[in-house]
Amino acid sequence: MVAEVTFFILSALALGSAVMVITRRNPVHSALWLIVTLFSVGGVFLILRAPFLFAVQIILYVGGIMVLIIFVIMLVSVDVSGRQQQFSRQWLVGLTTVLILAAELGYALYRGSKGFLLARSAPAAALENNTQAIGTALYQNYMLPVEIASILLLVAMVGAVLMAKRKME
Amino acid sequence: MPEATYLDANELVINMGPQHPATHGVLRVKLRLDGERVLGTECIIGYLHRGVEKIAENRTYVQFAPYVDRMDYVAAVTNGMGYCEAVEKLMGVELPPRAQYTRMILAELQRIASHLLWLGTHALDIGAMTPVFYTFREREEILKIFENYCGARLTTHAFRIGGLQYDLYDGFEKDATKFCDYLLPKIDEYEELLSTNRIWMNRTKKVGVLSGKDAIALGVTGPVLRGSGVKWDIRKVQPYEAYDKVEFEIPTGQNGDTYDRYIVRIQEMRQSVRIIRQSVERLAPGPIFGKVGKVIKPPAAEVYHSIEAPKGELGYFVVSDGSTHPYRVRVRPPSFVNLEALDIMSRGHLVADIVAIIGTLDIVLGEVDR
Amino acid sequence: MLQNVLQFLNDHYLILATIKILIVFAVLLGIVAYLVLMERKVLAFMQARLGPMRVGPWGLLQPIADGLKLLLKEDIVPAGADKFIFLLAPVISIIAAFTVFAVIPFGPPDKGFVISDINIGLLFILAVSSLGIYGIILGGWSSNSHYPLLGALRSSAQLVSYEVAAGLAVIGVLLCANSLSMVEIVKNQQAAGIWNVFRQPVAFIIYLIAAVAETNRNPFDLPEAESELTAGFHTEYSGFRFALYFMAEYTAMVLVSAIAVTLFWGGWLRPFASVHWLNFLDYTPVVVFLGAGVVVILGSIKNPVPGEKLFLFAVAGLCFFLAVVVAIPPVNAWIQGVFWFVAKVMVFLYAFIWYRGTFPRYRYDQLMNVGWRVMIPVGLANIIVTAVVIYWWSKPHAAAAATLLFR
Amino acid sequence: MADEPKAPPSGGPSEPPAKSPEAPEGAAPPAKPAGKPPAPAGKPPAPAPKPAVKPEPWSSPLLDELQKRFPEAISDPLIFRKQPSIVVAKESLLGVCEFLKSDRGGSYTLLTDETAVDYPKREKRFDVIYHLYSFQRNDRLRLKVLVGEGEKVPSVVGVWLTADWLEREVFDMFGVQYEGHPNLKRILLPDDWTGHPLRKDYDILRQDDAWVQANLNIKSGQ
Amino acid sequence: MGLKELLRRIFLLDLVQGLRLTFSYQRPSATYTEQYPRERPPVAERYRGAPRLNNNPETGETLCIACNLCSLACPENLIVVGWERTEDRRKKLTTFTYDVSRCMFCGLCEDACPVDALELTQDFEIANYTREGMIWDRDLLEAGPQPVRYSR
Amino acid sequence: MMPIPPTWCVYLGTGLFTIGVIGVLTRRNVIIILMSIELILNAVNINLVAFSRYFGEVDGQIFAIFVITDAAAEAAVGLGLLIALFRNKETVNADEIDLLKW
Repeated sequence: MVAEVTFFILSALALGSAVMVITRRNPVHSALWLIVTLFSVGGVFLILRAPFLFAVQIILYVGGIMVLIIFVIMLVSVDVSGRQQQFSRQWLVGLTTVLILAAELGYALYRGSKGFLLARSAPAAALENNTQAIGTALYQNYMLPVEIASILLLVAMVGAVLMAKRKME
Repeated sequence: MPEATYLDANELVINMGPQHPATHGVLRVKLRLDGERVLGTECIIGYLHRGVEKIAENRTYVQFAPYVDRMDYVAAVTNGMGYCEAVEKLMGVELPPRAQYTRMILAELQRIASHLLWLGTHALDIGAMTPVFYTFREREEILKIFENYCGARLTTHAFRIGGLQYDLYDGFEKDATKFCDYLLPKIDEYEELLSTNRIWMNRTKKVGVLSGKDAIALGVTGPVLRGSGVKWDIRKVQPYEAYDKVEFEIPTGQNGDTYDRYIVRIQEMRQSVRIIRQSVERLAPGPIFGKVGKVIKPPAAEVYHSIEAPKGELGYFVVSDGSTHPYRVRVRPPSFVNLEALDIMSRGHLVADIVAIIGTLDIVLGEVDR
Repeated sequence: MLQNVLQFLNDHYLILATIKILIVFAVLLGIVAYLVLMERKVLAFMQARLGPMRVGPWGLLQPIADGLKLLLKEDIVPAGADKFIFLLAPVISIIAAFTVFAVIPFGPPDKGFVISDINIGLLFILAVSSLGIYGIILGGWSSNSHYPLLGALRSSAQLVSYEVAAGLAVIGVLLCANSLSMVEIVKNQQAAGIWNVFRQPVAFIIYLIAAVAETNRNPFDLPEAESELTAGFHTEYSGFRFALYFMAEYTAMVLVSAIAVTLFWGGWLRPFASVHWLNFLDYTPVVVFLGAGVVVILGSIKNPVPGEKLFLFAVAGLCFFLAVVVAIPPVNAWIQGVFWFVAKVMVFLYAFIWYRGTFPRYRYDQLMNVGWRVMIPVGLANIIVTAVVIYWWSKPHAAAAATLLFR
Repeated sequence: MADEPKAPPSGGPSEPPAKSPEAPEGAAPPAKPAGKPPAPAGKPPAPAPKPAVKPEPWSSPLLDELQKRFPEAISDPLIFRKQPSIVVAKESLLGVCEFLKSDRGGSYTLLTDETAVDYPKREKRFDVIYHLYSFQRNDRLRLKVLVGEGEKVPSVVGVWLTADWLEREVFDMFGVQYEGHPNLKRILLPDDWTGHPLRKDYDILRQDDAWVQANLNIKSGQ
Repeated sequence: MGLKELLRRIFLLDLVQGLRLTFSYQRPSATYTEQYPRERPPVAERYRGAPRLNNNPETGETLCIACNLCSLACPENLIVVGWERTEDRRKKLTTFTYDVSRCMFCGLCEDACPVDALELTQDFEIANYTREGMIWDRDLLEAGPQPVRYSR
Repeated sequence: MMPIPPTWCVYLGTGLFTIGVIGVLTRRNVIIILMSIELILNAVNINLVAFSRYFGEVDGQIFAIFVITDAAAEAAVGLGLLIALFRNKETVNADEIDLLKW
């Protein structure tokens, strides 16, 4: 019962702050609301027995990526864009597309929700204390993807440094 | 500056001072920044302007003497000495040796005091907060000697035109020697704390580099010039008082960076100790006044006299019309000219280096603004 | 009666946790307040000064006076500031600093000296302490002023880089302890009979440096470098909110010290815990309190002001009383863990102050160089070496590797 | 402000300077005003009351070289207390400076000081004074340029970088205009200051009174 | 960089020697502070502090002969001497004001005084709550500085 | 304790996803577009974790970790692009990034 109520609260928080993210004028406020969303999603992870992922969510997303984003927001001037028009020229087209998409998704979910009632639902304790399991899986079964991901990160890092670098004098 | 950004699309203009912990007074520096890199600086000075040169025209020669103490208020003795000597030169007065050596001892003590104060505040600017207390402690001993000698600690008004106001107090020689013995190990301590410290070296080496040629072109004098490798000290090249009778060396640097200027000043303190020791030995009883009348009334002429103040060449250009009031007294302040080099020295450095460079120039705003 | 209470608390762990939280919070507040006094005093002695002497004997009441002053000062919000964020930022800072204490074991957990022993304790610490940066960056940004903004930018870059270094250092410990739980890490050191600082000296030094950097302390106090940025990110703050930042900084100091003690210095373990002929060390608390009492008595005799004399007598009496209490064997056994933990933390805190009294400040780019070019590579190398050593020491793996290599 | 002595006190016996070190009270010459009011400002070198060393004509190889190169431009070579000084015509100032800075001219590479003196009664009221120093010769040289009100002096910033601020200061204090100075504006005083304080005819009280009248609505603050 | 220097850097010895120095300064004997109101600093004999107008200790009459030399010597013009002629044409001091707020304690007035009447004493506590309070008249000057002794 | 039905998580994921897509398609500010992409990735993560929970396997969480890794890389590159863009065009508006339009 507690889990359900918490889940509802966290979901509402996540959705509400997500709406705030895309409607705020000031990107810093957007970023702050996004942090709220990320926290709520992290809470959902906890309810879903994924404490390691919760920690990763906080450390990487909140402590890393969002700091980076806020850093960049402060680096580039926000005053100018804050005064300008907020929505792009094709916002109407975009919105329509998304609404159609949302309707499709909703319909599909509505029709297919029965299919989600899975035959074999895992016991509640199956994923308890899964940090070690994740580690084992990551470094044994998923060795190659981990390496690929690390190369991706390396490339991204080098690329970011190169792009943000000043022109050579 | 609403459109200010931190990228080179636009420059950020930051105002450092006039109330800023690291500008050593009421110096205002406008920094043009690209990120933290300095594109240019503009010094705005004059917040402490008191019109000293105008005051001089409305005072007698004697009355003006206390005012010069208030220009470089951390080196009042040398200020007063320069002024007195300029007027004495104008009048053609020769001082008796006792007065000369007394002046030299006090001036060298003052040089040590000024360098100590500089070292403390410079270290504080760079983030080491402890040396300032040590150096002030040592400086306090010097100020005690001053207080015993002339009754004032900071703005001493120690000398009079033609000689000394006071003869040395009993035990002065002992105090001075004792101080020298006390100071040398302390200087070693500062070096222990800073000279080889990697952070200190990182912060000062290759910062604010000034080649010897640039230094001369910019007109900087004193330790700043010597840090750039120019072996030039007025005490040696154009000796005044009895500096030609004592032995000492002129420490110089090689790279002309902040670290070299630091080393030069540290070494200068050691040399000053040498001068003090020799001068104390040569103190002999005798008169303390040259042949001056009760009324100071120099001939109508003009004279330029400069001495090696702790901060550089301190010059006095005195124009007399033959009356008791100077017609014009021009002060050539070392800090003013040295500060001019800030812009060129700081280009391309970071904000933190600006602080180090202002510190290493060793300016006193009372002297810059007069 | 006592049994009932304990039983009740055991059943309702939330209530127990709340009580523990309150106790830890109150004690931390006191420690932080007196840490400020300690810093001022220690710095003063290092600098041939006396430090605060006017409020109470030896300035013992100074923290209270400071706190009152800060509380009563006007709370200024600068014009053009983003008001909500401006008000929020210090709160984030202090919450992040205090929350982490939830997983720190102050003493043996079977005596209840840990609020919550969660199995991802270390990750939790990294996660929450990475939030503290928001307090600084948002505070600097929302002030709408140049110096705080520069301070905020500096600090965000600095904290992000040094968090990586700290994380790498911690991984070495993880490899040794095989667990993310703080309690397990200490127990591992107990079992091994050696503190991690001796097993992982490089990791310890990296962590120490990173900790100093993460708490914005000298020589890495760039975000608030007073000679460059006046006061850095909190230039525009005043009164209570400034006090929050101040407390957050000192709490963070206590925090990183506590983490360092837990990870590297054996947490609540007594030095040489396994050497039994050194068991008389268990009575060190008694000696410490007695010594403090004697010092205070001597001070009170010298003190000329009657009121202060009385106050000092009272303090000395308290010290003697505590010494007697601590000498009682059950209490002594109960207090052991906490005493050693606090003592070790104090050593760290002293070291923090000591650095501040000695070193100049790094420049921004040099700081980044130290972080990225020295600490992170060394940290990585440390991990690799540790992993290899552990791999070789665990026999089956060694055999497997040997067959892999020499078949 | 101006402390003109009101009345001449009875002249004390002029005795030789006391030499007793034990009596500091009597050791210094008391600051007595002169027997007559000071010479009116602006009257250049008044006749000295007592015989003293006077500036004497100066001659040296350098001067000859200068006079050869810049006939007309150099005048009044004087030496006093071993300090030579020459007056340079404004028009050839830059040439003279360039020459003096060069190796042939003695390499006066250091501009120690630049200042001015105001003689309001004179036809050309300002002396702009340059103090040069040569590291090679270990020698100082004083240049003077006579400038009238409203005339422009060529700026020597191109020769010695130091002159930048010094010329700004002279401009600030005397109102001497420089030609070719990169950034000629006030340096010590605020930009909206009126007048140039070191001129002899500058009323010291003016600024004060103006402020008082504008802000306090009274005539004078003194 | 030699090997010695390299080892110094790796083992952080340059930092350690600084730490050693600051640590050693913690001994109580190294403390330099004076606790000012509680401990009074020794003041030099020649100290130039608050002015005093001396009286003849035997007769109690002022030593000042109203010669006005101090007033003329003062660079700041802050001394005003008032006198009147007695019957025998001698000057007699009536008023004497001394504006301490403008004084820079250069000691020129003291030097100028021919009879040791005006003296700068060793007292340095001359703060006052008002500007007017800093202008000392003859009574105050003759009484000499009466500093407040702070105590608890 | 009954696990939360997977449908709920899927609904939550859908909602977040839709909001994220709206943000991407309608906002002008590149930074906010980047943040909306983070929203979308989070929606995906919720689904992955939810199904991981219901199958009792960790593979879903592993995938979520990869997604977060990806997000980090994307943020780094995206922000790098943004800085380069801002330096050249002094704007963070998506509409004005039209050099390749014809």
